[in-house]
Amino acid sequence: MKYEVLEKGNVTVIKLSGRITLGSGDVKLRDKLVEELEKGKKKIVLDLGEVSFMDSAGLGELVAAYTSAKRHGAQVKLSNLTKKIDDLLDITRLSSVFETYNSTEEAVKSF
Amino acid sequence: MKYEVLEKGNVTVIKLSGRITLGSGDVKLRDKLVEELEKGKKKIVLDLGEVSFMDSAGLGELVAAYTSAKRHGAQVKLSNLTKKIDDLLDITRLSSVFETYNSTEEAVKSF
Amino acid sequence: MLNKVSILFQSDLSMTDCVEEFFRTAVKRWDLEDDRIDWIALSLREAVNNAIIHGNSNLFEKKVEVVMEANEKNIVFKIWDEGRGFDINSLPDPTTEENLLRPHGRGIFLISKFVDGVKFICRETGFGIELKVNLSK
Amino acid sequence: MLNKVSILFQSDLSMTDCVEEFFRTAVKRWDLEDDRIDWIALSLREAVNNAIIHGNSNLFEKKVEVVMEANEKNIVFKIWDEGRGFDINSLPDPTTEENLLRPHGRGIFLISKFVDGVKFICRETGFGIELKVNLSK
Ligand SMILES: Nc1ncnc2c1ncn2[C@@H]1O[C@H](COP(=O)(O)OP(=O)(O)O)[C@@H](O)[C@H]1O
Ligand SMILES: Nc1ncnc2c1ncn2[C@@H]1O[C@H](COP(=O)(O)OP(=O)(O)O)[C@@H](O)[C@H]1O
Repeated sequence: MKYEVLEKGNVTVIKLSGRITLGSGDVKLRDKLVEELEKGKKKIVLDLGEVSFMDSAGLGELVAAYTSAKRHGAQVKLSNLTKKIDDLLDITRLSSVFETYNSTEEAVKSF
Repeated sequence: MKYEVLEKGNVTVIKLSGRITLGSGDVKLRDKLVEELEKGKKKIVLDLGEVSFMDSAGLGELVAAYTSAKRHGAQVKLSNLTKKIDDLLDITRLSSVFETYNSTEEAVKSF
Repeated sequence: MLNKVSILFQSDLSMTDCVEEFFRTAVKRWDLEDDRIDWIALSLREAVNNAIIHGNSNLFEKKVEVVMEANEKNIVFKIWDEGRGFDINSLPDPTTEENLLRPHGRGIFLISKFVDGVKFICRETGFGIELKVNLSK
Repeated sequence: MLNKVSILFQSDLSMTDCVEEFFRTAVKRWDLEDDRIDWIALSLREAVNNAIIHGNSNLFEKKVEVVMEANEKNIVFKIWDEGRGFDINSLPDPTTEENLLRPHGRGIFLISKFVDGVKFICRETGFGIELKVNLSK
């Protein structure tokens, strides 16, 4: 997994790319998010457009991101889901947990 | 391995790409060449610029290409060798068998 | 034709990537859709990770064996660990309201959605999960 | 850390790609140069292809076992087949004038150029070639 952090006004966009899996030794989404939360960021968009593959540990990271944000009084939204990630969220019913947007722009505006 | 055949005047350029190995089930360089020889082509350049990997079977295909051509009164030259393929030809002394050119253009002109 | 392959390795999570790439290369001989390959690869990963983490308690010395067997109809994976297995019927459903926000517990659920048959097998030396993939559909 | 992996398969040349991809994924943990990885992968391929073709006479039922073992200093590959081996000293040198135009006979030569040690081992059930790669250079 790689990531890039962009500030769009008062919204923090974390652009993720690559594989989010256990075993590659780099499921660090949670840590990256906590870093932003501890800087006081409250509005966060995870752009998943470039995420090619995700396993149950990756889904666990998304859920942990969601709950960590909540604990900090912040909110995490998702954008740019590929069909594959969208399917995974549907199957696991995580689509009922997350607000998802077709584009990062829409997600940013939605706050 | 993939290939593309281009005619440059009376020179036939066979542009190879990908891996030329045994086991991938596609070491068919020899067959492709024989096809051109049987059409009566006498001047052939194998452009190896896009060949990413070659094993001993691949080298064997190059040699077979050379000898088949000779048998048909034709000539095979090589162009565009990457450092890796160049090293392989050096180590196996096949560099003393083949005329090689930095560019396909030069190889075409050399006939 | 792939008939039977066995890969035996120690409990090291980085082996999961290696097994996945082996499978992805082997699977090229069949004309499966890219998406389907991804879901099978995901299932295989989940089973291997479980074998390492739960079956072998992350103890490096303990071994995992992945067996892939194929005929015209099916690919069958067996993933063996050195543990005692678990009671499948007691697994919580990860899609219910109370479990939805748990970071774990989706592996077996995903496997059951993505492959065409799942079996659990106990043998003297350990526990195995069998995943069956139908090639004709 | 990779310690010991064993991959057992039938004599099918398409397995060579699978073993190569397994190795390429496993090798990521070490900081080897891309070129070096290619040369090691090539050596491994040559040994596996030889085991299938020469050792097992392309008989699908006969098995090949690839063992990869690593410590801080070396990666050691052992490639076992079910054959009787061969006399290394009688191998013709592929770089001499009279052999230069032969389409075969460069595999062992390339292996010997690209890995840091080669050994041949006979055991009751077959023949093995051992390739040693030095990690510290
Ligand atoms: N190979 C195994 N050996 C022992 N227990 C296992 C094994 N695989 C799964 N389990 C048990 O089943 C539970 C659910 O597994 P899974 O759905 O993959 O979720 P997770 O691994 O995230 O907990 C695990 O927490 C574990 O208790
Ligand atoms: N595993 C093996 N078992 C038996 N003979 C082998 C084995 N590997 C190599 N050989 C012998 O050594 C020769 C040279 O092998 P190699 O250099 O790889 O070239 P090639 O495979 O192209 O003939 C082979 O032709 C074969 O006679």
